Amino acid sequence: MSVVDYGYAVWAPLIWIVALIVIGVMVLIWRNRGQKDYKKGTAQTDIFLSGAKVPPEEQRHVKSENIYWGFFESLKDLYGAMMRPHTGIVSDYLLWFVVILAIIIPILVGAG
Amino acid sequence: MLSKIVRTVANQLMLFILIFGLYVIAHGHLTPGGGFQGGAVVVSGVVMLLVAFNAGELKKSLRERFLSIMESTGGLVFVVLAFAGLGTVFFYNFLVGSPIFGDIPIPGPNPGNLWTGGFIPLMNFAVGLKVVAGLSAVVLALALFTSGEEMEE
Amino acid sequence: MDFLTTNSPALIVALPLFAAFAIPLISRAGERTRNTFSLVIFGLISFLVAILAVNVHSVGIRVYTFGATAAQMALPHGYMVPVRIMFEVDGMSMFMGIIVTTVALAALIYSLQFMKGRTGQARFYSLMMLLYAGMMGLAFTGDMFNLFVFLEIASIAGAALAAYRTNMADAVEGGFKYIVISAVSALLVLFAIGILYAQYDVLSIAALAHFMQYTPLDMIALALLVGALVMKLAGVPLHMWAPDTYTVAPAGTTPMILAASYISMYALYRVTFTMYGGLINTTAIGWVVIIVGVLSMFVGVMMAVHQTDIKRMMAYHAVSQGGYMLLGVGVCLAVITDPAALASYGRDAMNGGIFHIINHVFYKALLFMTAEAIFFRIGTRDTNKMGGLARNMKWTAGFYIIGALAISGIPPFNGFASKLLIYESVLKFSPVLSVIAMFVSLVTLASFAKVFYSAFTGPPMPAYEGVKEVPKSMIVGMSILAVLIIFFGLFPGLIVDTIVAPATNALIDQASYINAVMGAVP
Amino acid sequence: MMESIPLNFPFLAAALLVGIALYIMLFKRNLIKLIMGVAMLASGVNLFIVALGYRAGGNAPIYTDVPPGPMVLSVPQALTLTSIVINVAVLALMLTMVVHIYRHTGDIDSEKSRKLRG
Repeated sequence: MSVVDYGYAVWAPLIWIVALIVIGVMVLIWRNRGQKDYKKGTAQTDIFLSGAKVPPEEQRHVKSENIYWGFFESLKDLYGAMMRPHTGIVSDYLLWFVVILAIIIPILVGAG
Repeated sequence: MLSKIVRTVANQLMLFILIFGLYVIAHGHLTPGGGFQGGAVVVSGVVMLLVAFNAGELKKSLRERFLSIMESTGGLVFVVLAFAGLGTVFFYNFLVGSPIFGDIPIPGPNPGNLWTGGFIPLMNFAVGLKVVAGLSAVVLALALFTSGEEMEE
Repeated sequence: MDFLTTNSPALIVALPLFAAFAIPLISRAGERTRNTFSLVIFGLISFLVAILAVNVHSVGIRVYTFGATAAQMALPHGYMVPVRIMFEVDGMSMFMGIIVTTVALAALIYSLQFMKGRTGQARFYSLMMLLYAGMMGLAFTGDMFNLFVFLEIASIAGAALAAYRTNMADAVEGGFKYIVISAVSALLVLFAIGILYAQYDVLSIAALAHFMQYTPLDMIALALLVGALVMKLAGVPLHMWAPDTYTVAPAGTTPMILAASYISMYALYRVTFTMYGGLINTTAIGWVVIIVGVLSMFVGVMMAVHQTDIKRMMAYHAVSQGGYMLLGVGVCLAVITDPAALASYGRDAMNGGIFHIINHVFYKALLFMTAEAIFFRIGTRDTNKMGGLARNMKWTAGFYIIGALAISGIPPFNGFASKLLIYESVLKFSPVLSVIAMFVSLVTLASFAKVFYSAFTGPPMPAYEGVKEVPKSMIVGMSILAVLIIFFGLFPGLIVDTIVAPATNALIDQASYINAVMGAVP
Repeated sequence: MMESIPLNFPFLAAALLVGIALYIMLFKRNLIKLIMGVAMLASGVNLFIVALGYRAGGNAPIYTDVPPGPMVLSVPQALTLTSIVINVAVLALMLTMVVHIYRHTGDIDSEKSRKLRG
């Protein structure tokens, strides 16, 4: 019931979950064998920022637009090309529609 | 607001427009026309009043609340008539052969009998009611927008 | 019971119409009465949909004729043509019906407290019922002209709902774009219907499929239909209205507008598989669908990861996920005339594509609802201004995680089940397409992780100290979908066997759809 | 007189209407003109469908006091009527939205009034 079997591949979520739980328990056991003798509330658990002063808590949040900065920076050209058609003008949306129609009508008439 | 002559004439003409609209609605199953067309004729009269008087003046006599109730009633009557045929199938014309609009017309060219069509004339009236209310609300709302007022909620 | 089973196809469309007209009157009796009325009507509709689903599953295609007992009318010389308005409900229609009904039910419950105390609520619920009626009509209709009519009903109601918050400039703009796009594409659908009617003098889909000659004019009509419906379902490069409209639609209506665009996808499948099912060379149309699908996946996800508006990001993901469905179905369409390939991977690709519709509508509806819940509480959709919200809105955060993991194809949620079907079967058709699909899934996870990080985690923001969890009805609406997502993820085999495979068979098996109406035709 | 008009003249008119409508919709930035374009497109499509049902010299398909002879096909007329009704609703909705856009942005130019892009 829970299994999708299509000849060349099988997906059984319940078995997968059992496996996940087993692995999770193993990881937890492994984690519990870790070092416990550090001191909470001392400099040992403080944030270290290359010696610079750590900003207050609410300023430490990285803003959404700064996440994946490198990704966008390296794909600047692609994004420039992709942003250009997204003008937000409804006439341009319709222009794309007409262009697509002009492309698929010959294709389909030729294929029919 | 236009001059007194225009307003008076518009008031008088409204009656004839109303009659013509009702004629088109009532003969929808015999001649070209029907609920939408007749309703649109009536609304053209409303537009005339809108030009003769102004939107704010008209709003006082044509309340949004009233129009909304009228529109819903039209829609409801239509759907309920369709539901009433459920004894056989949905939209079944159960009034054919009954005393109300029940005459069965002669096939082929005929002089036209108003008392035919089953529930079609009733549906025409329902649609007419809905169209009159809906389109009046639309033209009134657009006119009020341009004069900077709002329809009341 | 028999009466309900017989008449359920008509009642499912007629009851919401009745409710749409009755709600403005009932609202006069107060907010509570109206909400109860909407819920009762909707409960009744859901019950009817369940009855009909069981019925269709057991007896096969149901044809319901309006106003008469038979769809056909015999001409004096003995030739019979279907002239009546009729509904033809098969596995695929029912599949869409189940999706739409579930989403609409969740959306209705969600909206109850969201809309509380706002103006124009009567119109809001009335339009929601109208939108639902339009969608169900589109799923059930058996003739081309009513397809156009219901397409327009759904568009008008959807656009009015999208522009519902008229106090916001962008809401009106989004609604305007939606109605312009919908009107133009619906008019071109009508144009195509005109071309078909000119040649065959029938409007019934089954009769058109029966008589179809595949002349160049027919192919032009097909191209117009494909173009217009791809526009309505937001396939790249005709997707640009989707982010604008989905972003601004209020409360539970975004999921419903989303479902409306997948109803257009259903119409596309109905046209390509059923009406043009006898096409000798389906490779061209198959590749058109595949290319649109791949473009949608890639462009959609790349645009999404760049967005800072939370609903806009999700809207671009909706475009991107639509690509998966088109990819799966396009592969099947391309190989449908090759029985070996169809049995080996075509049917699985189709199953994946169809299964993905229901999965996607559920998790994307859930995600839109969480985004709207955030907007409900903090009044902004800008992720730059959010932070630490998981502290205040634990349920919303939980639902967001479920939705985000499901959309990224993380097992054991439902997104994985259908995506796996697509990956595996498309791999046999063309490995490159499969790799692109996996890459897109990866970027999807990245972009949802980005929003989760910036909106829900992080230090508590002083501006949002007093933010509370959303009201109960919104949580109930979201949890319906969340439970279904987990259930579908855990029992994919059950779902594929009971509702997805019949839908796929209904589309591939063109002959029985035709015979249900044209069986008596000499 | 009727015979002197070529039978496919209405189709040419429909094509012209659709062409003009597309030009307006694609290249005019004024939202009201855009709506006019949609209305013209609707007229073009409606004219196309009505013309499909025309038979040369046919009567209007109304049985009341009809003279003998062939009749024009009535189904396309019913379709057109439905489509006209729907288009009235669509146009009314569009116009209302443009009024709202104008109220918010003080402009009906689609470039200057846009808020959503990218």
